[in-house]
Amino acid sequence: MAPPLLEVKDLHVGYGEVQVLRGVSIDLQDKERIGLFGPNGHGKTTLLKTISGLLRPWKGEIRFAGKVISGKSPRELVEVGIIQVPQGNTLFPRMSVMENLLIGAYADRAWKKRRQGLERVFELFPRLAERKSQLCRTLSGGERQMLAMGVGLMGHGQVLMLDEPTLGLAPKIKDELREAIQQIAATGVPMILVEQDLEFLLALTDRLLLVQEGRIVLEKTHASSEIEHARILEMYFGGLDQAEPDLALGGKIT
Amino acid sequence: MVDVLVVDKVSKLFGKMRAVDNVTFAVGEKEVYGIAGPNGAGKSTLFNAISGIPYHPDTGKIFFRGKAIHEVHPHVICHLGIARTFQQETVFDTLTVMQNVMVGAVFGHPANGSGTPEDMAVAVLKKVGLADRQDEKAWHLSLFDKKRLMLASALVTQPSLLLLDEPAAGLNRMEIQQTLDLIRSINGDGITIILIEHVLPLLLTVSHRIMILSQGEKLVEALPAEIVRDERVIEAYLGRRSNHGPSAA
Amino acid sequence: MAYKLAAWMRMPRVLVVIVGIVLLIVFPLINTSEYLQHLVIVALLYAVLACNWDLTLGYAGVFNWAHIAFFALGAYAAGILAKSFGVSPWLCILAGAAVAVVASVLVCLPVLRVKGLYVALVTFAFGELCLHIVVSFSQYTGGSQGLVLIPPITIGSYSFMQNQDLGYYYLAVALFLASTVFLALVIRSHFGLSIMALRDYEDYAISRGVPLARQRLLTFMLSAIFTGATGAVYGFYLGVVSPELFGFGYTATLISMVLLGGISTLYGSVLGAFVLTFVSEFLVSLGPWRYVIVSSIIVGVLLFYPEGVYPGLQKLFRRLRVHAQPKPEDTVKGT
Amino acid sequence: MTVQSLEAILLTGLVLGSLYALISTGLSMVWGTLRIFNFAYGSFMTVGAYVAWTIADKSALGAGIWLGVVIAIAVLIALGMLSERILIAPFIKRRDVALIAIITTLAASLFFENGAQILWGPRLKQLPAMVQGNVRFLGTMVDLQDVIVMISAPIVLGLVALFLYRTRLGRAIRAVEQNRDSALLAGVNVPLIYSLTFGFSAGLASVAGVILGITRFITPTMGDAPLLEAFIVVILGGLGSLGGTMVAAYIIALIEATCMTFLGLYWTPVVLFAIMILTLVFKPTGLFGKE
Repeated sequence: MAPPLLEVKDLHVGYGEVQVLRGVSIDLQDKERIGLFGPNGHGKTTLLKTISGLLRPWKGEIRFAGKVISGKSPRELVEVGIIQVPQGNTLFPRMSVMENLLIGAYADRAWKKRRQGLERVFELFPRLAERKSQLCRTLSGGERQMLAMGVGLMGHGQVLMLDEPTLGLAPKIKDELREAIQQIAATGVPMILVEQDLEFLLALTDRLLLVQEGRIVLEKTHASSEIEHARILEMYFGGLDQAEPDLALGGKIT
Repeated sequence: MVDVLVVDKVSKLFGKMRAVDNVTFAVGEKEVYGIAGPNGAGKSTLFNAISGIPYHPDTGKIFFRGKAIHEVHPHVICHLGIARTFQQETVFDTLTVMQNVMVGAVFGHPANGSGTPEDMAVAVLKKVGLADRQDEKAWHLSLFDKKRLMLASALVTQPSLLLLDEPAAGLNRMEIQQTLDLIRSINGDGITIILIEHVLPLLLTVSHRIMILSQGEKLVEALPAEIVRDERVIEAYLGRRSNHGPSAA
Repeated sequence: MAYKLAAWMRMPRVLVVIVGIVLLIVFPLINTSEYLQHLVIVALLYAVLACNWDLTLGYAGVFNWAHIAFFALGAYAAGILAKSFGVSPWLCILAGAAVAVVASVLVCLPVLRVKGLYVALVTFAFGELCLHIVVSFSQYTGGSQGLVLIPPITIGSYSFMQNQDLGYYYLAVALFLASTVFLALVIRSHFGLSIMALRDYEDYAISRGVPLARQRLLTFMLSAIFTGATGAVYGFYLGVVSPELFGFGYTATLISMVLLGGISTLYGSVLGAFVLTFVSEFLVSLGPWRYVIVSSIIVGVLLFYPEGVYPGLQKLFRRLRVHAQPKPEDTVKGT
Repeated sequence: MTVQSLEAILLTGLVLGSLYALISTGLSMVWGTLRIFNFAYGSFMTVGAYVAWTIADKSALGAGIWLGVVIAIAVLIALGMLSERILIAPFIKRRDVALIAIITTLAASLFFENGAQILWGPRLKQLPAMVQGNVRFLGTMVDLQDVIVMISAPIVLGLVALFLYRTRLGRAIRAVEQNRDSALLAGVNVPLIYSLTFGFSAGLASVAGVILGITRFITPTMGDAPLLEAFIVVILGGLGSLGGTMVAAYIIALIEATCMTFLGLYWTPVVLFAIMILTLVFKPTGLFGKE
């Protein structure tokens, strides 16, 4: 097997006194898409933020294409090609759609390819093309999420990380986003996808990782997802047939 | 039976987004009422609207033991007997553990409390297991200890209704088990509890009834055993079944 | 461990306080320099102002820019009453305090509706408003020239100016001791606990039943009492009250006293007041260089001792004496 | 009220409004982007005026007012960026940075004002006018220099707007202002943007300082009073709204001109500060500011 494109080794991260990640290791191969899921507050977003440089690891190492990148600033990582689309589609409210996209291509590497990037984004999300000069804050929730992804795409990432792209969206828009992500994936961009919606993840990723208590407690490839689905339901709802649901979730599944 | 809390067609908007959309429910005496739902479903917003911190609902009414509280000052809501915890671990950083609890002991209830504030503070610290750490500064407690401290400071205000916002988030198994025991014990003391929780096994175990919120709306209200079989709930949590993923159960 | 440490820290503090008080009382008996006595009087009055400001700034975490206006209004109220209406100086001092308290209520009303930086801006605007109103009523206040020839405080035929301002000296000492005891009591009370809780986490404190509006109003009022009285005494002592009292110069001086001492430490503010009064006096001969140096000190303290020099020294001291494990930096909140 | 006095008020208002717009823009940029109030802004005007004087005045280098303006802008941009590194950057991650910044920038203004006095002495100085003569405007004779002030504000603000809305760097400044974290994730060098914003703001201050140095006098404390006016304008205009700042500048100037006529010198500031308090209490985002 080829060396992984992105390699996270024994990552420990926290905020202030509170530790969130307690030894996370992940390999992402080129062209691979992995999905992260698990309960709230257990470290999914923290992991993405650490990879994108918003947080500094307490311990552990992140490598990209063999080179150590942990400890670099977000700006340097964007130049490397690591793009995170943050949760909650927070964009630049008083800028037009076009301006938002141009900010997405701010990094020198991406700025040169901005025309190409715009074409690609407008092809993927024709709705954004229609609303080019509209202010971001006047967009609907779904459109904003599309724009957030568009801004991410403008960065011409080597790795694209999407944090809960369907949060709070209606099913119809979810379907549209799913198709868009599939099209992006088809171009071969490796992705890390965080999502609560498991169906969404199963449709879009090659591998699923369950993040719990700051660790990866379960890792399965797509092929075995049939068993997976049942077990994941069990994880969410506990042992249905027992009188007392087992709280030791991780232990049960692995 | 008189309802302890009645939430009547409550809505809260952020801009155009309906964070809580026309939600109605009632909680009975000594009940543990669970609230679950995916991220961004409006659970914490609902708590905020009930406790008045930091805002009241935009429309709708909330009654606590028959008294309308949807326009009452938040500190008065506390005095009436509703105490809440926060999703984020929240403490008074520069104060000691004891002082953290003393705030609620002195200010949290009308003057007719049982015993001196100091006695009450020590009692609740004992209850949550922090009695021997009174003089430590709160900022360097662990996550679990901060959560327990927050719970103690809620209990010391002598609430008859306790709103718990994800008490188990970020905790490990053993700590979740302890939290579960603590919730049961508090409920056993006669305190009505509304519990928001993502750790569903905990929620299903301890709740008498459960409401599922999705996109600000009340999706289902049912007994725990019914909830887990409800197609709508599974869909809200795991997404809509499509031809991509195989079906479960 | 923590307990023993605290006890160890408290022991010498009691001693320091007792020795300090004794020194303050016997000082005029052993001192012959009028100039030195003047400096101590000024330092004592500054200490009162700095400590009372620290109640809002440090303990309550509210940046009340108008604090210096309370001081100036107190001075003007007393000066006008004494000069134009011949009111007894003691009543004037009380009136100074009362006017400051009224001003604190007035400024607190808008403050209750805003948060964070806006509090600083509102109180700043209020201070400027007071200044311009005072200047506008020039028939009473002397306008931009200020009020001069304020009669000195006398008891019978004894003027406080006699014996190198001996009367003023003991008045300043009394004011300082009263204010310090008062503030120490306030901070240790349940009320003090509640304002610190509001400072640490406002919403959380409210959710535990702390009435925000009431506590904030009370905090402002309590911090104004001795500030206004000090303004009055300051006016009597100098015999002059001018619009300069509202100025940036006083604000900057006091802020640096509080910062140097470290916010939320009463003793620190006292120390800061004494050190800076003497340093600043020492620098007077340097002309504009004085402010260049003082401002560099302010920024330097913030850069290198973000918690203030006094707590910084304390920490160092503790670390030297007790081989405690180095802890992560204690984040002092507030301002 | 006569037509003449109305015209006089209008004219004074227009000149003053242009001046306030110039003075406030830089302050507003920093307020919008860094979310701090720069109390050293007035002293930046002062230093800018002195630098321009040193280049322009015959008793100094005597190289002309226009070169003086250019050099003053360059020096002040550098000084602004340096100040940001020392006064703001070390505290930017703290929760209470806005309050610390009040103290550090206040200290900096003491530093610059007294530094200016050491370097240039306390004596009054004045910059040579850019143009001489009078024109007829609104039925009265107007000093040509006032006309320059009146048209320079829209021109300078137009350039600033062009920069902010049409260039890559300007867009990045607005992006940081609107959403710091997302800007970081887009690869914007946020600390550098902060520093540049502070620098540009100081550059604008020097332009305002030069205008003040021509129409009034240069003294070490010449920036104090205009700074207060600028505060009121920026608060009224609203957070991060360039257009709002400009409109507010003219509103404040007209109110001031009117009050001066009917209430006099002393009561006018009372009215203005009352407006500031009322704005902060009832519409903290200002007339045109957005959340």
